[in-house]
Amino acid sequence: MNTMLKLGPAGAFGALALSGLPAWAQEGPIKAPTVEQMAGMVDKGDTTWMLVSSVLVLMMAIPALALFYGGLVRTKNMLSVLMQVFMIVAVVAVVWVVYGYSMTFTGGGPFVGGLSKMFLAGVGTGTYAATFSNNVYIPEYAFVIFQMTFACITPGLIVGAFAERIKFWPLMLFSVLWVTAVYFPVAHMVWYWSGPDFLSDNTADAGYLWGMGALDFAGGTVVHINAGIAGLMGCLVIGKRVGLGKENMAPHSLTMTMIGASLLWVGWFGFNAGSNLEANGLAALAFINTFVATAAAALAWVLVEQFRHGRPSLLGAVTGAVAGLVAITPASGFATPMTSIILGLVTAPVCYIFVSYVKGKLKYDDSLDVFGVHCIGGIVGAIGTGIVAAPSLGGQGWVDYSVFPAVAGTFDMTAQVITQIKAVAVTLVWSGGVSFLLFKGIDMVFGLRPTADDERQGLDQTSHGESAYNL
Amino acid sequence: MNTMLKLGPAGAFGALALSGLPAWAQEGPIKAPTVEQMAGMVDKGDTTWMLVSSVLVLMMAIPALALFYGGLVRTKNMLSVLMQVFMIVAVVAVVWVVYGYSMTFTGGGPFVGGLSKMFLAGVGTGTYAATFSNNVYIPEYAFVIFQMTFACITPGLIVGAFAERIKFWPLMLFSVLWVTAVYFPVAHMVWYWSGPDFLSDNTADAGYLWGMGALDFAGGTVVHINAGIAGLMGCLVIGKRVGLGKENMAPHSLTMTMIGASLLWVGWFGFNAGSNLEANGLAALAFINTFVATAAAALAWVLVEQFRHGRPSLLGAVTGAVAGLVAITPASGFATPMTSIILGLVTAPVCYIFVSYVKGKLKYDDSLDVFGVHCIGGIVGAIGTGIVAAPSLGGQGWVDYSVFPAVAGTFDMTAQVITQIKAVAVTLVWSGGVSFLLFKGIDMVFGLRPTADDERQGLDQTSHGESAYNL
Amino acid sequence: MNTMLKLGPAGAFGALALSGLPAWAQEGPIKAPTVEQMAGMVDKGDTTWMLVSSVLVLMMAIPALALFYGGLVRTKNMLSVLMQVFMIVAVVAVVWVVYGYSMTFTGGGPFVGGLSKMFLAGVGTGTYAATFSNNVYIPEYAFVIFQMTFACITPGLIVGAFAERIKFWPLMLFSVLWVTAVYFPVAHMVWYWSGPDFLSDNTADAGYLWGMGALDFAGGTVVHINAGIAGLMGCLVIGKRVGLGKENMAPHSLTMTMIGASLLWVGWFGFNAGSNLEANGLAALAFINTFVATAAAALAWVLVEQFRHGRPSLLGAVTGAVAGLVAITPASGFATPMTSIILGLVTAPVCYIFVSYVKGKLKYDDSLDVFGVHCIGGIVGAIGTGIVAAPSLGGQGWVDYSVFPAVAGTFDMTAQVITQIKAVAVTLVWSGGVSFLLFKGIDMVFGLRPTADDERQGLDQTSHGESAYNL
Amino acid sequence: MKMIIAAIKPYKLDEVREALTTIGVRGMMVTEIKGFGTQSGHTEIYRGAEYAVNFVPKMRLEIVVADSMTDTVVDAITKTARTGKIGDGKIFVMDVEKALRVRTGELDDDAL
Amino acid sequence: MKMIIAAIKPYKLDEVREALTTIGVRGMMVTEIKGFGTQSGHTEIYRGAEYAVNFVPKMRLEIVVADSMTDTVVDAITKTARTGKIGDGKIFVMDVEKALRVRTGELDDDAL
Amino acid sequence: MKMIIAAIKPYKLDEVREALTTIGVRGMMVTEIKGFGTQSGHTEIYRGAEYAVNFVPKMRLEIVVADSMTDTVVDAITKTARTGKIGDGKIFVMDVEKALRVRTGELDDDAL
Ligand SMILES: Nc1ncnc2c1ncn2[C@@H]1O[C@H](COP(=O)(O)OP(=O)(O)O)[C@@H](O)[C@H]1O
Ligand SMILES: Nc1ncnc2c1ncn2[C@@H]1O[C@H](COP(=O)(O)OP(=O)(O)O)[C@@H](O)[C@H]1O
Ligand SMILES: Nc1ncnc2c1ncn2[C@@H]1O[C@H](COP(=O)(O)OP(=O)(O)O)[C@@H](O)[C@H]1O
Repeated sequence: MNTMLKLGPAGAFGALALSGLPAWAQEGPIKAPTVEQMAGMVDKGDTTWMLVSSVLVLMMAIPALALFYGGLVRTKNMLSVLMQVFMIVAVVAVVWVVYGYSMTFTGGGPFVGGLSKMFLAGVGTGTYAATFSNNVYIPEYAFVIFQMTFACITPGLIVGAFAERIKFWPLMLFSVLWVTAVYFPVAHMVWYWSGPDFLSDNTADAGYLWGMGALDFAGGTVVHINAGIAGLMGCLVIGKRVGLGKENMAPHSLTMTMIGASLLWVGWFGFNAGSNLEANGLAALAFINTFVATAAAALAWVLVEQFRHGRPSLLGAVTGAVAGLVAITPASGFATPMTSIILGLVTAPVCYIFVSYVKGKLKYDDSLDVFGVHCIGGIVGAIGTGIVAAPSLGGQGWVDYSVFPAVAGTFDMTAQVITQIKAVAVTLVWSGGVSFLLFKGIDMVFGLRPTADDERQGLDQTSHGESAYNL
Repeated sequence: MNTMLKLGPAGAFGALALSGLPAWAQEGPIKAPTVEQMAGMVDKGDTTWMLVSSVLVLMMAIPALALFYGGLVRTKNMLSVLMQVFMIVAVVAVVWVVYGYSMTFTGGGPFVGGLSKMFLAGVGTGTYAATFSNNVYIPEYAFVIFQMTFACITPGLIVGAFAERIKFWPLMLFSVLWVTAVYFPVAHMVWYWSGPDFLSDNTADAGYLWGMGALDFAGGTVVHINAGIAGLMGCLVIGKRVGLGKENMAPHSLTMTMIGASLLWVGWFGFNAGSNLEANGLAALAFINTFVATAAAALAWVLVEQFRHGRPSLLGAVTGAVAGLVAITPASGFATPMTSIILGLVTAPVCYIFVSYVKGKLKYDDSLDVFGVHCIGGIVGAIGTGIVAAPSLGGQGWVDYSVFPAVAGTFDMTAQVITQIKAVAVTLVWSGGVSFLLFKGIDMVFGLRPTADDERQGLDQTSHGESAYNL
Repeated sequence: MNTMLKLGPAGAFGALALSGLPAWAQEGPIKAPTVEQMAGMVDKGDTTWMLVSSVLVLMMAIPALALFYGGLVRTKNMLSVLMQVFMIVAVVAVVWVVYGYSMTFTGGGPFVGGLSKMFLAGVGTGTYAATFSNNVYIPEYAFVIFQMTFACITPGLIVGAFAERIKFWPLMLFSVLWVTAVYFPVAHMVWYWSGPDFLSDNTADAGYLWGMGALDFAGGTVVHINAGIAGLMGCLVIGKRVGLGKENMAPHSLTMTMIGASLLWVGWFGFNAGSNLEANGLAALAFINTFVATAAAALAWVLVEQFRHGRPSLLGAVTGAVAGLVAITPASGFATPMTSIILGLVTAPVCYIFVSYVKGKLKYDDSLDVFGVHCIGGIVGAIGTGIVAAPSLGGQGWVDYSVFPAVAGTFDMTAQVITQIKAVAVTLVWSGGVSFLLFKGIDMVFGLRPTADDERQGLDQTSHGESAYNL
Repeated sequence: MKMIIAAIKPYKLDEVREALTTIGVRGMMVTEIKGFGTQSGHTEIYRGAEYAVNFVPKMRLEIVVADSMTDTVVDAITKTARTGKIGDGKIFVMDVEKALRVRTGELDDDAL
Repeated sequence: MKMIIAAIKPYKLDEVREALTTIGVRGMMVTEIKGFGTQSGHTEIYRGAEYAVNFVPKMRLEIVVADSMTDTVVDAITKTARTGKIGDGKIFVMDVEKALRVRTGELDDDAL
Repeated sequence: MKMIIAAIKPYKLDEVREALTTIGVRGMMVTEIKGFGTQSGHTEIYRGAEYAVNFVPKMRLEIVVADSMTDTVVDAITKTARTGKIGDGKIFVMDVEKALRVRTGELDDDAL
């Protein structure tokens, strides 16, 4: 299995080794360095990049995601959506430092980490986290923060599936249980490993899917498929909105939705390029791939609309952009700008079909298309990653960290695609199953849905006692 | 007294010295380096971090603060608030480069600096500013910019206290006089010192409160208490809004308030973590503390509302978040994530009481709760800093720069808390007193308040000849 | 001619050489380094700075510019403006990686580059782009991205001139043709050169205007004059809005305009300071100049309004700010903070006159004042750059890269101003002429303008089948 | 002719409109109003400041019809708008002396 | 029954509503309108483009009451809405032939 | 006195207002309404969900004038508001029994 050990692109590899330039570059890299040695392997440029990336990802959640969603609901529910996304960030941030980081990023098993770092025990200004290059480290707090922003935004994505008809506190409870039972384990499976300077000593010290060789540069499975399938379960358990199909449920402010989508695009560079953990040419590759895949997807969606309805819509443009961002997420560090464009062009129509037809046919009320965009787009991207990563297509391939120093691994596209599909399946089953049980359970115990009258009057007034606008 | 000399956390210290890695790390640090030597002590990672942090702090003022405040006023006064915050930034920026920087960051005396750097005389692309680490420098312009953003936002905070009933130009005049007579001196007292490579030669070359050993990592006293008490004076001098208690003064757009609050949270990392002046583990610590204290405060406020009114509100969530941001500001570089959470949990209820009860009881019309959130939250944070900084609680303690190279100082919690209280008192008295006189004086000479009819019609039309919305 | 070869400020020069600190600083810089050597000449602090700057410039386009413009149109056309700016970014991003980068940044001729880098052929994670310092490089992808954001925002600026009355697809076609025939060539003329380590071998290997010695730090000619004159041509070809002068065309949401303007200011630091390509004292200088010139221009505009109408307006404040940002763009790396303030104070009134009087007199319907603010402000700035760059005024002068290592050149203000005027003229003629032909051609073939009824009903419903608000 | 003014619950608007078209009503004017009546409003609390919102959003319909149609229309509205809950609304009938279609100048019943 | 239509200054709305409830009015319809009259509007200037806003925001009240109450209601409105400044507004009284409560079908005076 | 109620195309508002002032109308109430009539609305599609918007934005004018002026006013509105296209709108005339100016208490014709 260790021959399959991989993560992180290899193409940039030679360059990296060179540009890393640790003081002792001369003597070659140090295996399993001590913390004192790590202190000398930190580049402030990387630290700055990780802190900035964290800022960008937080901005993706608040205000970006909140506005993207909020603009799509009716005025009477605007605040409920803003509130849900905002408080999920707050609650999960606390959970993350209490036990989330430990469950996700300590060893312990292939499926979930341990509790040794509960309350961030042992983490300090003088401890460091590994990157994907030998002998390159970042302050551990910076890593904790960056990963925290991912945990904070993911459950926020789910709320779009049952927007306009959910009770606040039961949703908060769900979010805590969901990150605990779904997000932390899945993130551990995909992203946990002991690092390039340590893995070769114990190649088993890694998460299940990581060890399996699944490639997910920035969280296509962990974030999007994970949240997307959970959303579907949610809207199935909760049921349709009162008046669906009868009343006009047009977005109350596409202006807000456009602001949200734009800031999502802007912030996503922290999400994808930040996931490289280093500010180098590979981060720049992830950045440009994210940029053009999104552009291509927005364009594709608008063209589909032009052909289907004779008119391109702003909502179509921004929805396409988000679909592109979702799809490129796992591939961003592996593809080339050109293959990224193709990935974007392919993803948009697929999501369009789910959003505009499948949903209507299957009659589930995924209010803001969390499943159609995030889960479907995530799946296309996750599987596509297995293709665009191929060195034969200019892709970055994978790095074999089972040897020290790490070397480029040999790429087998078929095998890789199969591995990707396995990873997708595991995520769908785990997240779909557990999410369904959580929704059902909470619904039975506390009830997830407000009364029809409250839903009619709107959640802003009935759940929060406020109005979004008093113009 | 020099045994009390301190500033900047010590915990991270060992690590810092190591990770700094100046070319001559071998020969040990250079005392009082020449500007040529300083040129070699600059890390571009730090420079980038300071420029980015400055961008973030400016964003906190425009649009974040402007929107946070603007959303809370009635439609007819929206533009007046946006205009006030925007133009205060513009006016103070000019004042800052003309004489503000010089008054604040040159020696001269314990209470205020000199005029030797008026018009930024002597500042160039080849001059450098000290950080909190020996032999680590940043371009002086970067320091001038970072501090400029602080000066630009602080008077903007004040306007919330008398929003909807102030004349534009008298407010501009007040802002200029206030930064000159209050902000620059207080900032000099708290933040001016000759730097780690020079202080040991003349331990007296520092601001009054800095020398006294007051800990204020990012501006709890200088920014929040300072502005908060000034706001209270302002609303007392100006009086209540016409129709207060009779007419419905509900926020015209909580959507805008939520955008503002979210961007404040996002930008605040530049404010707090940027105040470390270096991109290292300590900056990351300040970052994560800012993150979780805010999250905890938002949660606490919402829980209080749930118990008091049976419903959590979005306005409560974002108000709590801002209270948390205010409270953690002075402590961000000293606390641990866990003590930060506690600080957040404590601050929210205290501010809640002032905002929801004290204000009503004492019948002052602090329109947007500048006093209740910024001054009170600032005081809780400033005093709390004396506790959470304690190494016994995992805090960072303080660094003794009176020796070269600097060493960790011995921490005495009681003494520290007393020092913190002294610093708070000095700020309250100085800012409160001078602000009151300035408001009174301007009111007598030019008049601060528009006519009742103009106030009724709204300041947008009467002061600016515009309407915020033409939907 | 090579004696005139220049670009990039010289003042900071000594300092730079020192602070660069490549590993072999001892042996002095290497001429025409190999790519392997370049790999060691990259500083992660610079890479981070370029990636962050790119994020900021993208944010300037979406959402900033879209909101700044969108807020100024009537509700019924809000989405059309948001859509145009958003999709221009998407389309141009794809064009850029396909052939734009190659046309702009490869040699080939003084007026336009070649096609050797079509589809980014030859660009990889291990290739590097030159900065303005000898032996300082950044990952080429980072340079491609940064320049891409400039190409994406520039055509977006144009749409303001004929907002509320243009068909979507013809505009997209225009944008593609315009960047191809105008933007790429002009950018090549102004910004292409072979870099400080290579130029001395072939001083002819540079764009026409660059070789002529025109100074344009961040794109005054390439971006603002270029777009501004194109906009004028557009509104002349398309004609006035239906109902102009008769109906009330007041901005539908100055709140959105203020958000947009604030984010433009915030993002512009990436635009101007990012154009330095390195995170050093010179970037900080460009940053502070951008800050204070903008502040001064906002103040100046508001004062003019106070004298002319007796009231300062928010729209005036933000328009002044944008005018200041435009004017300082070419000068940002050359001026001092004080001369920047003067440039801002001068620019605002000039633009005010064009916006408030000239436009009315000449009766062209430049809806959102693209010509009055961007073209006029750009001209004032471009010519002013020739003055403020003078070392005699504390300016940075110019660097002579025709020798290796580069040295400061001798500055002749009159000659420089003449060169600047030449550059402005070339841009006006090229962009004005080609743009006019493009508009005319597209109008004849496809028609640029919707029917009067559609224009009445609004483009949101008629072109996009949506409504911006359903409150 | 008569003008029939009705205040109904907002979400009933489309249903009522359809009901009216089926019985041959060719036009109406609809206004979003704040209704005040037995149906109580709600309270909002902003940072402890409590505001009683006494008004309830309603839709106000104005339909001008020939005298003969009046009752049919009133019945149609009553049927479709009724939910049985407080706040269903009111219908008022007033006399209209003259009607004119701007486009054609047609008068009275022909104008409707 | 009579319909009393009044245009008043917006900030007077709550006062008037209270005054009317105290004299036993049980409902009304309120509309935000643009008023045009002797009270002059204001001008707005956007980048030198001047717009005269001739309309003044007003609140329009419609109250249907039994004939007997008409004068009391008119007086109550007049008293509370009056400030003595131009723009206080107008009150119009019109006849209502029929009233109906949708919820119950009650007619005329019982419907109010 | 008569109340003249007119539904017109929004962009015609200013023209009509001017026309009316020139013939001596001193005031009116203007409401933004959703009009329903022969003029058809439009459809909007959001991510494949299609909504038929059956209402067209219109401006509703209410003008109370002395009986004598009624026809002049109706003519003035008809002339200025007419474009000949479907949706020009309607004019209705109703009787007003009483008018009062809140500020002065002046009655009927003096109140206008
Ligand atoms: N006297 C009245 N005059 C005008 N409109 C009225 C009157 N009474 C009620 N309305 C309108 O009818 C709506 C419903 O009336 P309400 O008393 O709340 O419920 P219900 O009609 O079921 O008794 C009110 O919101 C108001 O718009
Ligand atoms: N002839 C009229 N018909 C209908 N409404 C009117 C008429 N005249 C005035 N109004 C309404 O009354 C309001 C106040 O009238 P105005 O002449 O401005 O002040 P005042 O009533 O004090 O003379 C106007 O804004 C308008 O809404
Ligand atoms: N029966 C009616 N009662 C009240 N208002 C009506 C009626 N019919 C039409 N209207 C109003 O007149 C407007 C224009 O009418 P419409 O039939 O669309 O065009 P036209 O008047 O040219 O035939 C409608 O939008 C509506 O506001």
